Amino acid sequence: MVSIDLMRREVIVNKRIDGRGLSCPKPVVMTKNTLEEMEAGTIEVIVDNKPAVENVSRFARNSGCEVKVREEGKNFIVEVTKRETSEVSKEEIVCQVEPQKTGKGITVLIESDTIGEGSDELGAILMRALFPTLLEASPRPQRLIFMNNGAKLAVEGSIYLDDISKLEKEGIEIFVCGTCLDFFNLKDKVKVGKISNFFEITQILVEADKVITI
Amino acid sequence: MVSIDLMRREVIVNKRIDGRGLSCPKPVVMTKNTLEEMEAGTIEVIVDNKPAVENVSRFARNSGCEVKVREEGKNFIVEVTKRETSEVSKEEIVCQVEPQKTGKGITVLIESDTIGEGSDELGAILMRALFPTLLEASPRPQRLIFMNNGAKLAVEGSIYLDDISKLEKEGIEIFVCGTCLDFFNLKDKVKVGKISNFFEITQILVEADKVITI
Amino acid sequence: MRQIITFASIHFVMKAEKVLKKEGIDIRLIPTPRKISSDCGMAIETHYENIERIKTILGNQKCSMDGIYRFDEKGGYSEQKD
Amino acid sequence: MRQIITFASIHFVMKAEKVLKKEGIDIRLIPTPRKISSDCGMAIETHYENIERIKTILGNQKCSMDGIYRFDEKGGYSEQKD
Repeated sequence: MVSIDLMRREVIVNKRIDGRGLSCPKPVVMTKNTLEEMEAGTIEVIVDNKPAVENVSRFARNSGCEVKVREEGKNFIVEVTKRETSEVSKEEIVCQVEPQKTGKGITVLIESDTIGEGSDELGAILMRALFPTLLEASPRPQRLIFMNNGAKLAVEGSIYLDDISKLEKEGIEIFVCGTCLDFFNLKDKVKVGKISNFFEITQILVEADKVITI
Repeated sequence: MVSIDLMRREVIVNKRIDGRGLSCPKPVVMTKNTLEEMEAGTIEVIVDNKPAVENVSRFARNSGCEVKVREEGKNFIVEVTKRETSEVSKEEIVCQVEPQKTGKGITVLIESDTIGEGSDELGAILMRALFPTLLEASPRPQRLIFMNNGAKLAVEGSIYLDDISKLEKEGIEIFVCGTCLDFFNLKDKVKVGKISNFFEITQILVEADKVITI
Repeated sequence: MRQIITFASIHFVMKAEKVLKKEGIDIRLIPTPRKISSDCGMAIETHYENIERIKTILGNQKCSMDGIYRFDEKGGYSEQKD
Repeated sequence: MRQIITFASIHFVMKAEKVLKKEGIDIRLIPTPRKISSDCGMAIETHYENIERIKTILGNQKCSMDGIYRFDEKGGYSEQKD
């Protein structure tokens, strides 16, 4: 982990854009212009609010760039890396307004190891599509809860482990129902997320802006 | 269809209420008072904003009246018909504020061809009640997603086709999971809605103001 | 003209649907309209012309109806007593 | 180098996954990337080195592939014609 962290700091930044105090679409337009001017390389966009982070990041991702975000004091630095293969998006710039709610964002509640009723084989396919697409969705959910058979997705041998770990690395909180793990004798096999109790799970559900039950 | 339309215009309007420039609950209170005074008949309530249309309509429907809405320039006319059998609602008047969000409204996620667990026979009855009642509900959902066995509701031979098509005609977007149709070999049998992929479905779920999972 | 038939229980509705469809009668299961007070949440919708046949068939099946309502195109309705 | 294989139907994807895993080939089922137009919502991801073996195995199984795409680490991709 440490070595990866060190590598990240060695990135050569070709340009810095100061988007502080500017409202959307300005920081996005500045990002767009800079990306169009350069062949390949890394730029850093400094902004002072979360919606700006989202708007710049979304534009950069849609342009096939790699995006990393870090906080620096009260500001955020969006590191955008343009590759030879990146294509600067021609789509209209989307300004996502300030999130209306001070809330806890979207929580996804996963209560099964398949999605929907009918065919479990199909339901398993649908579940496999869920995690990678959640990673690309905007706004991203902030929390995932795994209950009953869903808890099995987070344990050793699960084919979903890589995908769920990726979500966790991206800052999405993963909660696995401890009683469920206990019931299936899987408590020591859990590989991703935080083992959670009923009070915490219920609290997460009630404080979410939105719960998507799968 | 033309003849029905002509008939509609022949309605005798017993009273007109001018609710322009007034904020909720005033237009609703005026509607209520007028409905209480009359035996049966039709009144027209003129208002100048959509929330007022919603608030008056909701109250009238809860009172067992028939409601029709038409636009006239910048105003809306809510036509309320009281029958002998209508009972003016005694419930507290609900003022729905201007929709706070510019968002994507309500999404209904249908993951099965029955509703709930226990009896599939009952679950099928419940599903048959869902679509006609969604059509009358306020606010109406904006999008419906059909996954796993739910996808079968949108294909040739489905007893739900008429009802789902009616929702689509009313402007509700219908999305059917393409992989699910593919899995059931029903891709060329789909009769209503748009065939959708995983990225689109996940995006619809996260950007909805609210997801109702059925 | 739409005709809506209500029943005392969902079991009667389900039985009636099965029997009437078997007889080839054009009917539809619908949620009982708000305006009609009925103990049962689902009702059967059909055309006016089918009513007498339905009465006969359901009478033979001891599948007792609760009420029959006639809806006009304007949404007005009246109960049909017999 | 990531290699993504698409199929005409989810049934081919599922069959391919089963067969290839049985042969011990390192593959992953993924939702077909947005950038690739495909009739099928899922695709198979593998390493470049496995492609020739996969072609042979799936050819024998009559599990016909739709397209093979090469993705570089930077997210760029190109279709591989054969």
